[in-house]
Amino acid sequence: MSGRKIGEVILDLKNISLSFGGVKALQDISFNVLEHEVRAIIGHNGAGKSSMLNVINGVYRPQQGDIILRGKHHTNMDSYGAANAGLARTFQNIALFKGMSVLDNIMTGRNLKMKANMLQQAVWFGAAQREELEHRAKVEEIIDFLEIQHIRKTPVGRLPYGLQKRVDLARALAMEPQILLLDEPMAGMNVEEKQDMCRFILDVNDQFGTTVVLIEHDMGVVMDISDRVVVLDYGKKIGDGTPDEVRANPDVISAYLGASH
Amino acid sequence: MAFFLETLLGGLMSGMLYSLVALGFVLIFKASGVFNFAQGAMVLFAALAMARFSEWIPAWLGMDNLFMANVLAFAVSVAIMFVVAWLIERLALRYLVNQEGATLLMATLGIAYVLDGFGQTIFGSDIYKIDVGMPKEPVMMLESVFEGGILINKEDFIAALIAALLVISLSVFFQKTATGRALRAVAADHQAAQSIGIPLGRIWVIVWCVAGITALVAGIIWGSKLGVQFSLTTIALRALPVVILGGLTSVPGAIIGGLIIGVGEKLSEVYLGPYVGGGIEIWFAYMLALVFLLFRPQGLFGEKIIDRV
Amino acid sequence: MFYRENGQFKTSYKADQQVFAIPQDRWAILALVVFAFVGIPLLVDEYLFRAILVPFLILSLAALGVNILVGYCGQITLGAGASMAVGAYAAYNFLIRVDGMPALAAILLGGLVAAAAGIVFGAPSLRVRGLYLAVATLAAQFFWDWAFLRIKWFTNNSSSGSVSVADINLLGWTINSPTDKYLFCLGILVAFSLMAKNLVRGNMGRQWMAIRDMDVAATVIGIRPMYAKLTAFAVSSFYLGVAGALWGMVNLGSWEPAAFSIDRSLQLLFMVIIGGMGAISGSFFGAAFIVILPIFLNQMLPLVGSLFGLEVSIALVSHVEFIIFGSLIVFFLIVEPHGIARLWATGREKLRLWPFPH
Amino acid sequence: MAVSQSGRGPNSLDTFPRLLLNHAATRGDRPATREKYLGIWQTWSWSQVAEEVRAIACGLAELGFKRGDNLAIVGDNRPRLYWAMCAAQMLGGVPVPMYQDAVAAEMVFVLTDGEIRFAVVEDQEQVDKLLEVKAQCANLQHILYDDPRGMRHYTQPGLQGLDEVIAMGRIHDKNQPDFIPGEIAKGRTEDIAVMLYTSGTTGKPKGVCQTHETFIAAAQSGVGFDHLTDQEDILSYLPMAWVGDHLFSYAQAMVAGFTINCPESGDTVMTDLREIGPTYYFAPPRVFENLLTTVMIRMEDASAMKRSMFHYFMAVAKRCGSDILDQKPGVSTMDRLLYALGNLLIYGPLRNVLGMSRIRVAYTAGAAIGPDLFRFYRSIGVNLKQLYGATETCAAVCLQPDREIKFDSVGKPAPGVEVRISDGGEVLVRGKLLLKEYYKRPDATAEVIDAEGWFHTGDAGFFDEDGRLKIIDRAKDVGKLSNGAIFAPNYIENKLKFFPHIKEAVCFGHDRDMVCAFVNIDMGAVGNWAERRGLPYSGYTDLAGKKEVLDLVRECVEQVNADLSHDAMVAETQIHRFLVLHKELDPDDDELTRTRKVRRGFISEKYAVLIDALYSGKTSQFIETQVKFEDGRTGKVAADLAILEVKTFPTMKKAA
Amino acid sequence: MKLRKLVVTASLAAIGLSAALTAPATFAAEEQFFPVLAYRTGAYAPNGTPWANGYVDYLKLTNARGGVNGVKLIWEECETGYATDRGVECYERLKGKHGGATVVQPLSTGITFALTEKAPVDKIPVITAGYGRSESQDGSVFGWNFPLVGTYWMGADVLVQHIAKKEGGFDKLKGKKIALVYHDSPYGKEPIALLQERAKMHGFELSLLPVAHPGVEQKATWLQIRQHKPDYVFLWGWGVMNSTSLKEAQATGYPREKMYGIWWAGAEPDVKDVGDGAKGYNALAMQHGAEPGSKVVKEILEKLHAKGQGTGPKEEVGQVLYMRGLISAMLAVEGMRAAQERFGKGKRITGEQMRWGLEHLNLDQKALDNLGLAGVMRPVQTSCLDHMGSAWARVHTWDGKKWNFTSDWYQGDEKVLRPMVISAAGKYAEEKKIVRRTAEDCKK
Repeated sequence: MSGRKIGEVILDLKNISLSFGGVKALQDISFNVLEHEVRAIIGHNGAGKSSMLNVINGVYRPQQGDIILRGKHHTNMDSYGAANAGLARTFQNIALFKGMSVLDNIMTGRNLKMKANMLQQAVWFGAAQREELEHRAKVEEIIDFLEIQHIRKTPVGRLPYGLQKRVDLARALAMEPQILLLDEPMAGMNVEEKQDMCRFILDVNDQFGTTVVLIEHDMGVVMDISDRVVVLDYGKKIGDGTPDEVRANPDVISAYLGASH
Repeated sequence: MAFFLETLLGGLMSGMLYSLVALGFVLIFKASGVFNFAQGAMVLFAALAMARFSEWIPAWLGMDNLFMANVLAFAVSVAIMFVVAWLIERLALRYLVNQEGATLLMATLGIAYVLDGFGQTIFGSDIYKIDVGMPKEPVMMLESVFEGGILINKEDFIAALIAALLVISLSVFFQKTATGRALRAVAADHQAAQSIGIPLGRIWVIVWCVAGITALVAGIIWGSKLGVQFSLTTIALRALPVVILGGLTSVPGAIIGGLIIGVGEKLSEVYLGPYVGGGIEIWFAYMLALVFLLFRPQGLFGEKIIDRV
Repeated sequence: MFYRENGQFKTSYKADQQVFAIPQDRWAILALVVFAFVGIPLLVDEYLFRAILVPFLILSLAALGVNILVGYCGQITLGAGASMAVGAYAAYNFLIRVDGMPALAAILLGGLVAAAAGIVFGAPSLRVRGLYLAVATLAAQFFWDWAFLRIKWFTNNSSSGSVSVADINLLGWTINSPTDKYLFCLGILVAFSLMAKNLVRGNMGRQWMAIRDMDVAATVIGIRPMYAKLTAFAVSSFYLGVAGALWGMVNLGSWEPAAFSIDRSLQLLFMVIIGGMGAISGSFFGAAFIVILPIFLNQMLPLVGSLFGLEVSIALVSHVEFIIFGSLIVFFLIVEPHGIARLWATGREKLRLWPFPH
Repeated sequence: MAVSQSGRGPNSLDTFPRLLLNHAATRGDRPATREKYLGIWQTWSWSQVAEEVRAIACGLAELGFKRGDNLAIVGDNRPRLYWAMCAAQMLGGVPVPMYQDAVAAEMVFVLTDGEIRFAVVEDQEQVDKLLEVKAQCANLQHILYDDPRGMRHYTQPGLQGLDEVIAMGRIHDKNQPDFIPGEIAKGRTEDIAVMLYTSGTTGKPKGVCQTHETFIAAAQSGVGFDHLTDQEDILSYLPMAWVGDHLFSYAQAMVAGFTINCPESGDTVMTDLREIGPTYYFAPPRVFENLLTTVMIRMEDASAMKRSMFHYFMAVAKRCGSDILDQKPGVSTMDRLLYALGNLLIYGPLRNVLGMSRIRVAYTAGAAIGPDLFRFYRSIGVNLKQLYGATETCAAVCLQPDREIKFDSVGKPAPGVEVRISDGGEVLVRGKLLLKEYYKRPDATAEVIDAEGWFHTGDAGFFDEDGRLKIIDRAKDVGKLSNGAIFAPNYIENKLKFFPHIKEAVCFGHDRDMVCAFVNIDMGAVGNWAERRGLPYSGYTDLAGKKEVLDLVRECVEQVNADLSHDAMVAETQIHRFLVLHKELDPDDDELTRTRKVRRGFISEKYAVLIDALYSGKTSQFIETQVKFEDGRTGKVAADLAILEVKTFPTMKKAA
Repeated sequence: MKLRKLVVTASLAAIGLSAALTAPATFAAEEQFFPVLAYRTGAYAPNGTPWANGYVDYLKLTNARGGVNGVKLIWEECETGYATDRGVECYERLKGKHGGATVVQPLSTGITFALTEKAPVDKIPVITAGYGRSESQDGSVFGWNFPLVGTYWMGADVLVQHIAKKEGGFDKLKGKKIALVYHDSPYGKEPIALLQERAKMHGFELSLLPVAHPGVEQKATWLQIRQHKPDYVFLWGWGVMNSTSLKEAQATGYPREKMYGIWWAGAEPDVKDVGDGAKGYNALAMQHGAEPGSKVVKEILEKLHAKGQGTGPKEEVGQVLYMRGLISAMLAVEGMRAAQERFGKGKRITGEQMRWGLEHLNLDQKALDNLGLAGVMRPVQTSCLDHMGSAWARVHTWDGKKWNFTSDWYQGDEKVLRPMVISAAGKYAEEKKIVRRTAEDCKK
């Protein structure tokens, strides 16, 4: 992708291994992510993609291995720590707050940036109100950016699948993250919705300079929009590099893309 | 030392009674995921039915043989509990199939209120006697070993036997019989069970009937000891820590949990009570369960709770 | 039908974020509050104040507290009665041990003490969830019941364990006539409801609702479950503490621990369930329903009974009351799990879309 | 606030820029423009607008925009596009608004014909269209875009963001503060204010040039006639290239000084209409038709109680609603009471839900509106009036005074306008509101304006006994049956289109012995009707072919025939045979103009085989037509269309 | 959604209707209104029901005897369920009806505490015959409370005297162990102060064993009793707690002969389902015991039950709690009669006048006899300062079938009781800032 300068290593994962009881989900995986890059992780179902994402974002704690974020070692990264360090993520199957409207869901993404204490919020006028309006303006920009103005006030539960995915992305963006972890953002979408989502991902990476770590099945999409790709197979890393290098890599071909390509 | 053993034994006996009630909780939760707050009311309702009919039947049929009266009264009470179970499933639970835990909890509380009001209307709210020939007098045991001997109340002992009997028959029913397997399937996942053809409605009626019978047995034992009266419903609250300690889904858990709580209560009351003014029995049981919960959130035997992302 | 929303467009976020964005609603609520403060004292006789209105106001405040914890934060509690008891006895102790302490200050301090107790007994909610948490709160309920019966210091070692309060005064206004009591409680309720509404629509409320809906997703976007849950317990216990103090001092005059027993906790939980979880108005509907229904039944049933010629004894009335109560709870949970508040909201929505279907 | 009509002095308000400066001076802080953006209505006052327009003008001057240049405007209704128009006028240029949903190819003609050098467009979508045809338009040098979204990597020459131009303009304005006042002073009232391309039902589109003088006069007559003040609110959502929108959203706004509101996007117009609640509303008949259809469909789904109440009160409204609106005497007190109750229960809420509660006066123009549709809106209390005119006459030829509304007439000639009927039955118009000329087309200009200055409207019509003009049809469409009776296809088609189930109709009868018709069903209404009866259908063609649907349409046609039989003038032209088309007539297939008017010539050629089938007594006819889909691909749609007979009624002698 | 509409309309109607129902009280000149706060449901119904039946039967009997100088009595029942807040709510509802309540008898110490605050404001005297606050005997502080015929301190005192007599003198009590099993509520805690006073005087050891409401679970209590092996057990229970205690005593083998209950723990419902398991259990009798043979019982059976107007079941007439209710009603009616003497025969009297009447009760043996209470009651004589009027009590024992008296009359020892009442009342006065009533104030 022309025009975007890719910086140095922002996130470095060193020999991560994770197991649930007997099942070894990840075995000694290391790779890094450069700033402003679109880094893809591909692999069959059960290859360990989602588990890797959950490790980065602190939902699972690896038995062994180290996560280095901008040079700082995070031995036991918990999801709250990850959020504070500027890591945001979307979920494979929708994890929106059913009881709230679209606007409230996205505003919740702003909670790390809101400082009014309990009493100020109870009184509402003054600090709390100022803060609320300020963040509302920022959220409106994201709503405009993702073109979901018309569903601003509808409860999330009533939305079709494609739009729920977009609200999930909006909530993650509301955290103004440095690194955005996307867990199969285009699963279950039709052609048109996929094109829109690709456009949004590229715009985010391009306009806000957010580093994107993308998990996706659709090979066409991955090869088009990602700068570098990690290939996982049964919990092991079998390929890492630009889309062309990966496409040419023999064991990737045999393991993943079928005999002839 | 003798006294300690005696308190221990007393604790075990009352613990066994708590497990009986706890069993009702576990049964229903295991098969339908409903935390049945109305179990206490069902115990009261069953006991009232038994007490009143053991009075009315001799009056109507004019026979005075105590044993026959009790048997007939027992049969009538079982029938009544079947009807109650069927009504609860038909009128309330069928509509609340996939509501979450809190709503079902509230529904059973509503059912408890209805059973209270209804029970007292038709059976009256006085204290009634259940006389199933339980020996009342205490007996001294092991005089040789301890000077005053350990006082064991025969009635508690028999009650414990009945409870053990009931527990064994229930676990056999659960593990071995076909209906038992169906029950466990429904407990695991309603939709899955329905999809393979298990008639959900019928299974639930069976579950609630079995719970009804457990309630009846518990009612009779409590009733014969203390006389049947409205206040029996509060023992349901005493059975809660047992259920929590033992884990909501395991029958053995209910038994062992009950014993621990029973002993815990009595020991704390007798030995700790005097220093802090007594009456600490009730909340001590809860504290015990709570402390246990902090280390094993799913109780003694419950499965480990893993939340998928 | 009554809504004419054309021309009411919003030119600023401030206008859009108001509590009642639609003018018709704003006017309606304003009229209701004015009627409550001015209208009712003129129209209503003394019995209605003491037996229905004052209990309704105080229990609404308590239900508001429970609603914040159960409705908004999703943590079931069966220990609401205990928090009220802590509030009542703390206020009592502040009043008699610190002479010259104004009544309102004592009540609020009572609330703070209850909030502290709430946090302590809320701690298990960090590791324990759902039904198991309900039992943990029962521990609190029974512990405080026992404490106020047994620990003499709380009841200023009165022999009988029952405590009573001389007449309350607030900046010279002695509150003992029913109308004074009504206005005093109404003032507190309006202030506290406004604060609750502000909390709930602000950042705090969103954090609670996030924890309620999906706590895993909440932690991922940076909400600390510990902070959210404990604040919910604290605020809820504060409201319950103040309500407890009012219930003891204003409504009963003299009380003993039995006034805040497990039945009170269950009653409060019913109010929130029937009134509507997760809706501030739900607390008011619930309180109205559960305060008025028994009194209504007490007076209606004998009349109905006499119509059919059978003499209805008060025992039967009380039993029928239980039956009707229980069946209504089950009925509501089936017909509208979100309570009267949801019925009200749908009705309002229908009026806005009139004559089109909702 | 009547605008002073002073003489020709330099500071008299006879050009739009001068009007703008006057508003900025007199009502500087009143809201001039609002746009729904980022969730709330962003507001600009008149002084702010004047300042912005000056900046744009200076920017354009910086880029070399000279007096007499044409400025193309392409895009949805955006504040900055309206301001660009006034900026061009400040520099003595001519804004040329174009249809935003036109395909790139269609734009080429206008861009070359208008020798467009500068274009201000809305967003990336329009920029891509212009870049696609830039090769064919040699003189197109500068394209300025309003919304920078997605434009970061566009580096084509001449392409600039409007923000940069405005920034340049501000610097220019600072260095030469008297440049703009000078330019405005140079402006003369007879300069061309705007060029609108006609929709071209007759051959190639022609650029209609209107001067400041004519447009301000037309606007003034409307503002005075309806006593419009600067407190009005209107919603600007119609294509800017249409004369109707230009009159209402630009000319009258500049004259009266009221506020125009731009909606957030195309698909939020209805919700924005409800929020703004305009006091002055304008829409073509098609919008009113669709609105009525949605009302009827949604009422079908309402609960029984609401439905019966709705139908009961609609009957009351039908009986006395419009009379009450016209404050005519002779309405019984019982009816007045019922109507008042109806207002509380049904009409008030209905107007509120449709966003029409605050409407003081609403206009419809652009095509003849069916009398029943007209009566429906007036009966529920919406002061709807019909406006007759054309692009060449700045729209406002005839106006209807408030209280004397006749449903099938377009009212009396506006003040300062003369209307005459030629012997051929064509309506001729003369007055200050005529166009100056067709751009670079003196031949076409001469063709429509005769020696004495009469403009040939091309519509057939006649004056009824109390002097109101009644439009029958397009002159060229008006024909004669073989037995000599006048055949006005539009009149019949409007009656057919009143039924919610019929979306479009085309009637044939010129030089024929009987009238036959094509009918297009309305997918939404008929689909809903079919679902409620459990009638399965797979798509438009399948539904259109269903026997039950054909019977439904036959009932509608029979009702129209009954209506027609009451009026001696048109009794002869009852419909004898009709068929339901297997596809919707679509502007992309050139069957309709951009403003959805039927292009009869093209249709009679394309479907000649169907017309022969109708007149040769055949009962069915196979047809295959080529269709262009949304994303440009073309495909074939074929079906066997049944042809049905329709019952006709003897002509009833009804008082004329 | 028909159902939803139904619900909404129903609840709206409910709110509307209840406001209309509290119609203003109708005023009848010659009727005297008595509110009846009772409980026929809940854990305490077995004891509350017979008391209420006795109370109402006596009111009916008075009307059958021609009322009080022609003034008929009317009454209205309200269910309190022995709960303080429902009791307060009943009091609020009934105090204004039928021209105002004359007197109120809450039959619950908890409710008594709450009404003690309200009585002076509403000017309605509160009769707490045999229960309530012991210090309310001091009329100068508790102007509106009347613990007629007995308080808990007096009862406890009599029990201690009885045991001393059995042991052969107060000095024999030294070193003895007495356990008090009490209901964990204001009612249960009342006697503690007196028993501790006596324990100090005679050196016996007092241990307190609280039993939480509703008193169903006492296994731990009786285990402690087995541990301490007290010489005597005093039982201050109410409702189902009494029968449970007796059953637990039987289960742990504690001799029932050594158990003594207060007059509220010594009635038929407490023992009938324990049957002969409770043989030998003694309880205080507040003057009266089970009086099936008394004249007033015969009169009630003949005038009321024979005509089917009796309130409760026929066999209940004459039982201990039935008689307690009857006597409570009698005291109220006699108070009214005394008030009419001064304020006008045959006229309705107000709450204030009733108070005067209750402070000037003078029921000598002759008056009691012609009321049909010969051999049941001893003379009662109240004064402005002494609101108890009589301190007599006896002990009766359950022989498995019925109660029979097993002791002669005792009288509460004023030397011990008086100073305690004065000091406790003083503490209450100081806390509530009440000034003691002067002698002339009593005249009013």
